[in-house]
Amino acid sequence: MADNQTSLARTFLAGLWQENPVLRLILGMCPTLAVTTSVQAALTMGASVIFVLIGSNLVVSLMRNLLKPHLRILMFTLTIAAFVTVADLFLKAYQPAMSAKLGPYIPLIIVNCIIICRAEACASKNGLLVSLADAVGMGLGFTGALAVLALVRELLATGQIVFEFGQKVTLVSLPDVPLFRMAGMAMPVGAFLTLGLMLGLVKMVTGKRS
Amino acid sequence: MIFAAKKTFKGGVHPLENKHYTESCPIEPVPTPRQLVLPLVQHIGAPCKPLVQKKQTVALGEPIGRSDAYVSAPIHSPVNGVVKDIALASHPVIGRTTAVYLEAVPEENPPRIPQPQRFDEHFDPGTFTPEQICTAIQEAGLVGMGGAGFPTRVKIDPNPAMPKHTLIINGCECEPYITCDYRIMLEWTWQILAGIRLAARAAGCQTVRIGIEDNKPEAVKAFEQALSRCRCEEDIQVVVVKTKYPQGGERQLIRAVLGKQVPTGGIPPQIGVCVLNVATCAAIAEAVVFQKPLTHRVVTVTGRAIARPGNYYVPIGMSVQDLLAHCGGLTERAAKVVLGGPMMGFAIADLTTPLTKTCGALTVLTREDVTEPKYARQQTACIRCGRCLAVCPEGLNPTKIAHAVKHFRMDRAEQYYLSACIECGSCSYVCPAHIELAGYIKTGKLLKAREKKRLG
Amino acid sequence: MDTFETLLLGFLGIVIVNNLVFTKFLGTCPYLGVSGRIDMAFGMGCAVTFVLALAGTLTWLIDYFVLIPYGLNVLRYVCFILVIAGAVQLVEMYVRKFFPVLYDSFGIFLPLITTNCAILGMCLFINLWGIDNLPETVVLSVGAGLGFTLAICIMAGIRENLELADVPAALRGAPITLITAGLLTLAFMGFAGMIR
Amino acid sequence: MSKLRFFWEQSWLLLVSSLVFGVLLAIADTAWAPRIARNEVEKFTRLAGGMLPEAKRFEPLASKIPVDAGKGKTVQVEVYRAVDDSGRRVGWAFVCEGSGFADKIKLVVAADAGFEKLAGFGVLSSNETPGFGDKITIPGGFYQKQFVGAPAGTLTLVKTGDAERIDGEIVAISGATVTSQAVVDILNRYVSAVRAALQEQGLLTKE
Amino acid sequence: MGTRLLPEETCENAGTDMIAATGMQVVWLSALLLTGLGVVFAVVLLAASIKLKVQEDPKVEQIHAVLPKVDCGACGFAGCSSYAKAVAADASLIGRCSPGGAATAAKIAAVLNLQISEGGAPKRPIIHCRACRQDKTFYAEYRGIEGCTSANAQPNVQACAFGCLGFGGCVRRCRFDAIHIIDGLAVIDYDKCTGCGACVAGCPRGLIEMVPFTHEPMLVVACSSRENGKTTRAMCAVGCIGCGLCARQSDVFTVKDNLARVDYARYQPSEATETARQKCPTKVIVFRGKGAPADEKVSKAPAAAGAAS
Amino acid sequence: MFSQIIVSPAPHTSQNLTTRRLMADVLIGLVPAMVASAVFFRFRAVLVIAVCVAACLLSEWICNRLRRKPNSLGDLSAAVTGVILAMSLPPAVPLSVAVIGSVFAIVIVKMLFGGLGNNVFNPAMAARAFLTASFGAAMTTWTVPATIDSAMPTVQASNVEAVTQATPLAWSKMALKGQATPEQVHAQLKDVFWGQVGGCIGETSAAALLLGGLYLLVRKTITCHIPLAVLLSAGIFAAVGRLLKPDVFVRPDFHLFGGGLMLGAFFIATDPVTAPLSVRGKWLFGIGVGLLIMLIRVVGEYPEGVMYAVLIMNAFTPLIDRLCHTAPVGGKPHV
Ligand SMILES: Cc1cc2nc3c(=O)[nH]c(=O)nc-3n(C[C@H](O)[C@H](O)[C@H](O)COP(=O)(O)O)c2cc1C
Ligand SMILES: Cc1cc2nc3c(=O)[nH]c(=O)nc-3n(C[C@H](O)[C@H](O)[C@H](O)COP(=O)(O)O)c2cc1C
Ligand SMILES: Cc1cc2nc3c(=O)[nH]c(=O)nc-3n(C[C@H](O)[C@H](O)[C@H](O)COP(=O)(O)O)c2cc1C
Ligand SMILES: Cc1cc2nc3c(=O)[nH]c(=O)nc-3n(C[C@H](O)[C@H](O)[C@H](O)CO)c2cc1C
Ligand code: SF4
Ligand code: SF4
Ligand code: SF4
Ligand code: SF4
Ligand code: FES
Repeated sequence: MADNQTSLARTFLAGLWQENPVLRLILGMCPTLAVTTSVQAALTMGASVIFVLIGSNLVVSLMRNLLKPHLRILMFTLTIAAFVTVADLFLKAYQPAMSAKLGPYIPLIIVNCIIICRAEACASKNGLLVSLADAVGMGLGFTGALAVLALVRELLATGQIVFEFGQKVTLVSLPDVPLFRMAGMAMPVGAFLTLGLMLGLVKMVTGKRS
Repeated sequence: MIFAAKKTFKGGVHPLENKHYTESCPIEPVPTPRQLVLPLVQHIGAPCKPLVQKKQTVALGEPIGRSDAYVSAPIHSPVNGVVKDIALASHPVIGRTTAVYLEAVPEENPPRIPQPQRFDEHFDPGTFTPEQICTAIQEAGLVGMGGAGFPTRVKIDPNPAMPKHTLIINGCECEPYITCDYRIMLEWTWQILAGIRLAARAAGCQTVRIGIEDNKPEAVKAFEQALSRCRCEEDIQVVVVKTKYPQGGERQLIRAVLGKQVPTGGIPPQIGVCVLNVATCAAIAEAVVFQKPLTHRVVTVTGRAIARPGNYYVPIGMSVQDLLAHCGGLTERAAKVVLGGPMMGFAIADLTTPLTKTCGALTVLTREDVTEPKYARQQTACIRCGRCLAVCPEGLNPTKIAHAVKHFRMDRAEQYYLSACIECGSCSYVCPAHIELAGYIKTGKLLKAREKKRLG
Repeated sequence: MDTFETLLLGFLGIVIVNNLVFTKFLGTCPYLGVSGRIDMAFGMGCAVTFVLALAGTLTWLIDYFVLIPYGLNVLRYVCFILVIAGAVQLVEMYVRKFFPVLYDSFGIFLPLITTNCAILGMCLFINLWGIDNLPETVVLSVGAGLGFTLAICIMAGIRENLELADVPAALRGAPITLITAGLLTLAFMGFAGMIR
Repeated sequence: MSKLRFFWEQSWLLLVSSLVFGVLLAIADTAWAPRIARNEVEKFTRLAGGMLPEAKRFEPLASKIPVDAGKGKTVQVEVYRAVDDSGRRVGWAFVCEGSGFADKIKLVVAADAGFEKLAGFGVLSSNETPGFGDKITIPGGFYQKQFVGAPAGTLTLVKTGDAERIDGEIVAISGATVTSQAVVDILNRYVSAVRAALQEQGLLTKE
Repeated sequence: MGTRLLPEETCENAGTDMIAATGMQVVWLSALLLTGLGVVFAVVLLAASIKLKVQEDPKVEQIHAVLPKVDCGACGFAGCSSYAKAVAADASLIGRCSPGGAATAAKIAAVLNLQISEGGAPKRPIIHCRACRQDKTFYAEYRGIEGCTSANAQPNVQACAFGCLGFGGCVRRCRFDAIHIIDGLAVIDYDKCTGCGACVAGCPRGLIEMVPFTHEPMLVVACSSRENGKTTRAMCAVGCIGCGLCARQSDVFTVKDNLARVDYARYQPSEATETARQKCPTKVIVFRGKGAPADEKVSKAPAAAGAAS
Repeated sequence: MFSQIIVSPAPHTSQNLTTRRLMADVLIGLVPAMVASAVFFRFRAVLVIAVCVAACLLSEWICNRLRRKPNSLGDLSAAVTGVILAMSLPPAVPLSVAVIGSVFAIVIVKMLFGGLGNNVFNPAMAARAFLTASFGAAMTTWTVPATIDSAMPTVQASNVEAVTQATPLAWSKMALKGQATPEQVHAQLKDVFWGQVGGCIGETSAAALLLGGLYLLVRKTITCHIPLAVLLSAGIFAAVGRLLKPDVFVRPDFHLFGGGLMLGAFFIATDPVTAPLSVRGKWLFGIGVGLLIMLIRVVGEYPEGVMYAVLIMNAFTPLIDRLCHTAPVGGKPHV
């Protein structure tokens, strides 16, 4: 039992750091780059991914013994797409501003490698609990990485962290000096550069792998 | 003349010529040293096996090493003396190799004096059959004296698969400092001409071109006069080529003289050409007419750090140390001792290294000659200026090859035609970052050869 | 003539000005992963172009003739991805069986493409931009694929050079590729607004 | 027969899941569709209402107005009449769009009851560069303010000028001339067409 | 804001002229469409999977089976099956799969049945030289390209043409940080060495030999010089002079070309070998391998330069 | 006795040219333009140049320290980057923005890629592009020559009107849009040549740049291929445009002397690190730069295209190198 618990915990923690999908596995780059202009968008994206991950991991885990090889990919994508559609509808209904901002990147969760990867590597081989732990761990790891990235970018680009729920709430506000008003950080350049430097930093901290 | 002066190839460099140290020094014989060391590898091809034993006495001109292989040349004793040992000795190119150590009594071996006056305009090559010429050349142990040391007989032997029609005589001497070929062209004109006519006859070449750089008008004049006196201007002509390094490289010379290109990775006979150095021709004449083996050659000893620079007629096997001592020894300023010229020569570390058949010069460079960045090895990053591409006479991309070699990416190096490099060093010479491009390329060739040996 | 001009401008626009990779962050994974060598990158680019043309057309047909008329917008994502995944799998098997040479040079990239957001993303953008005719759809899809090919080939060229560069150890691989990608987007901003 | 059976054995999971997911998605959609629709309407009314504070309701006109949207395309514009509690007409509002610097810009434009002066514009969606073109989206920003009370005729964009003065001259956002010009162009195209159509239909008479 | 809602009827202005569906209709239309797609793909793919099957190399298939099959391209290959093919052909590509991580790498290794050593005794490298910088004679200073192959192309910088150059050609080949240059001599750290043999190709002088370690540690002759004894002595303080003392103690040692060698296959530690080790005048017979005693260096001043001749 | 002897691979001598000398020559070549900038923009120009150079040198020093690499300030390449970046900034640029640009140029664009010789993009131009993306207003505020001094370090939006002026290229763009006639624009040609116009610090005086460019050519610091290709292709493009539409296109000489084209052709496109290696490649690169400059000037969003043209062609450099990778003299070896 205790053994079971540690393995669950390990599965969970792996997603946070050792196998962090963004920082270590370098998967799912497109949303990572596209939605990290604001922390709020990043968090919304993260939440959606967690939801989809949990859903797809659970369903795949349930039907893991019933899969036929030639239809496997099709089953996965079908499941994932269904959950993504639900997430998308939900955001459209309850978070219209965010939904508009994230645009097509929410449906693109369908093809985010992380999700298929987890379905294939974990859920199709493990029971419900492990799959769940994996989904939550991976999802949080993804969200965390996105949030940090967005934090850096939003601060350097606008000098502020702004959340919008009906009205704007400014959480942080830095002085109006050029260093904190580099609009370029909100553009694609900023996304690529920040992520590149962050990956470099992580690699430096963890020591290079082969 | 004016048109001819333009003849050249694309690329190349023009280092300071510095021929003034020795160009007016007549060839001078040196006294026989007490010890001579004759490496059994002095040519491209199969190494010789010793024919003598320890303590055996040998006579001047007696063969002491030979191999049965076709691509090979025997080695002869330059002195009357005793075999002291057969052991490893330093070799300027391949490191330690088996050599015959000879001991000679200088009194019994007076300096050998060259005798070019024995040839004149009345020489008739028709008295020798091509077979006779070839055999004489082989027996005399002749190898290319222009630097590569390829057995001359192999080059000259008619080959039905690749018939030769043109003989090009390499009198360019494009390396800075060196003047040995220049001096023999002035002093041994008739002997060289005799050798040329013998070689042309043996190889079956109707056309002969003598390529001489336009910084040697005296040599051009000497040959033109000689040619008009013996009435062979029809077949043999002097071609004046532009003074530029590496004009003397055979692929470059062929391009300049004939406007033809030897295929990459191919050899001159493929396009019907044979290239011989002037010193080789002189040796051919001696070998064929007087049956004299190759035991001595002219060596230019030169450089700012040499007390008595000059052109010396030296027994093969004499050590660098002894020759330097004869020329007044090294001065304090000497920084590099180079066998050959500064562009392609080998910097040697061990001064006991003997001189071999292919060594035409001993250049001693000072720190200033080497140039400070190179001396202090201040190599910086390649700034991709493209100078190395512009000067490469073979049209290669030296920086790409060097980078690939540096990172052990032999596949990439080969993609950039690593093996087409003639190692002329023009690229290293111009590189503002002072990267040893030619050095890397050479390393790459060694790595490749090793890999090939390991795999096959 | 007018439609031709529209198509041409749309095509150039999607290849250069609104390049999927540089401006929309689509297809980043293969852009980072398969850009190590130019020949690989080119193969990948060709495969993406082919699949985009196929998927763009199929999904547009489904969208325009089924989903929109019957108000089934909710099924867009599911239908699109099913069609893409199924079609790609089918084409891959087919090419592999009958055109082994073709398969080796570009078919091997096909499985990689199902999970590549350039395909689904472009199909969704075609819907989002309200493209209402087939020719424009095809031209835009092919253009998007060629734009991807351009981007990944440029990246591959740069990476082949970087492989022999003195990049700090921690930045080798993905990090420096990302930084390069960032500077590339900066360069391609020069085309901004040329065609819209 | 066994072929069918084999097929079913291999594929039942896919078929069943398709059915189940299809139904589930449809249900989710049906449940949320009204809310999603309302969100859009809300956004419109919020923007238009902000510009026409007296308005309580927006009523669509019976027929749509055709506007030449350039490139030979004509769009049908739904124009709303803003009315206050008493049913009095207080202004007009409609949605219009055109291409900006990066992508399409979608605006809500409002005018006063007589369609003589603009009541301003609001941005429904735009994808302009942050820090540049997206300054048009700042509600109450200097750019948007210039349109409040501007004449409902042809506007012109100038690079330098007095942004405080309300007239037909709109001062561009520095460094984002293209976006500024795009907004002015969209307005010029739609406002005059809509106004002409309303006049033609006799809807602009004093109430 | 709530007060300014539109009248109900304006809510549904989207796509009104289409055959819009509502409520129950959406449900059954959706079910129909999706199931229809399902049937189509089920039929087509099933047929395809039977008709279009391609035979694969079983090893490749096995490797493919342990890969994550995400086809993400992170390995630099075109998807999992390309990577599987590549790894099967070149084992050094193991570990490129980032989603799979170390676990997958291990599984691939298992599939490829990689063996670190063959037979009983593990093969490990021995460097046949033990001369540090101060033990050797140098004629000049080498200022060329760093690296043994390049340095070796400049003959006779160091008098001994056989000994270690100390530019680390081998070090660069070792991916396990198991060789280091200490005082101008390459030294193997046998605790880190995996016996992969990559270092052998790095040495231009052929100093490194892969040898079956039948015993641990084991005696070796750490020299390669084929110069005669006198010259060797003049050049190097710790070179084998070919005196034959060791061969007289034990027949494990043989002397050929002025150089003693150990017959590793027959090597047995014994009194005789120990005597040989102690009697060696230049102390060139030393222990190598795991647990070898520290190499106490004989460090005499080398003879004067040029004394070789 | 022989310990003084060294050994290294052939050749044993070399040209005495060094990277440092090359870079020093570029700096010397830039002197006329720097003098001109000091004349037109007074002390402000000197200040911006000094700040950029100092920030570049400092960044490079710090990077080397962090990577435990030998100090490389001696090769002067960072100084060249600093000067060229400063030359490409508007005189009124806030100094902090100049510093951000310098750090970006050296750290992100140069040192992260491995330092001198390894960078893919021209550091100065990439940094300028980043600044343009980030500080659009500050990067497009042009001051009238000789109206700015160090007393006016920052030019805010409020006091812009007093001193700003349309640059020659803004004029030509207006002509393209029919807001001015080419003849009105040509009236400035003399000023454009000598430099009495608004614009970036280093681009005002075509005469000074030509002088410096000639110096580089004479010293063989650069080869003529890239400048010639840029000038020719841009000139021909402009001439064709003028021929086809004389009512909106300004004359080619105006295009050549206006804006950063001279600076770009002689000092920026010629940056060896980011240009192709071979002569053929250099021609292609130069033609690409020239055409892109004109394309951006004519149909693009920006009045000036040098920066983006150079960056775009930088991206293509590896592909050009590959394309121009020829078989050796004597043809491909048969294997
Ligand atoms: C394998 C090999 C075969 C050769 N065969 C011939 C030959 O048949 N005839 C010939 O004239 N030269 C032959 N050569 C010599 C070369 O063409 C060339 O003359 C020689 O390498 C010296 O040239 P170099 O001093 O320019 O390096 C051969 C060389 C090699 C390496
Ligand atoms: C870069 C380079 C430069 C050379 N320069 C000369 C030279 O100046 N004079 C010369 O006789 N041979 C020179 N050679 C050697 C020739 O290529 C060729 O081997 C020689 O002329 C053949 O004649 P041989 O066999 O009689 O030596 C040079 C070779 C190379 C690769
Ligand atoms: C990265 C970047 C983003 C830009 N984004 C916009 C934009 O969103 N809207 C716009 O009108 N101009 C934008 N511009 C600027 C225009 O392309 C153009 O330079 C400007 O409109 C020229 O006019 P101005 O400087 O006279 O205002 C951008 C420029 C850059 C460098
Ligand atoms: C002719 C020449 C032109 C140069 N142009 C530039 C330039 O435009 N921008 C720059 O940052 N560095 C330039 N440099 C300096 C140097 O090449 C540059 O710092 C490297 O790109 C950094 O690796 C130039 C150097 C030379 C020799
Ligand atoms: S000459 Fe030197 S610096 Fe110039 S490209 Fe060649 S290697 Fe690089
Ligand atoms: S690459 Fe070879 S042939 Fe070309 S210049 Fe360099 S050394 Fe000479
Ligand atoms: S390369 Fe391999 S065999 Fe050699 S030392 Fe390193 S681990 Fe051992
Ligand atoms: S063992 Fe060989 S490769 Fe290693 S340092 Fe010594 S000489 Fe170089
Ligand atoms: S997330 Fe876009 S391709 Fe992987």
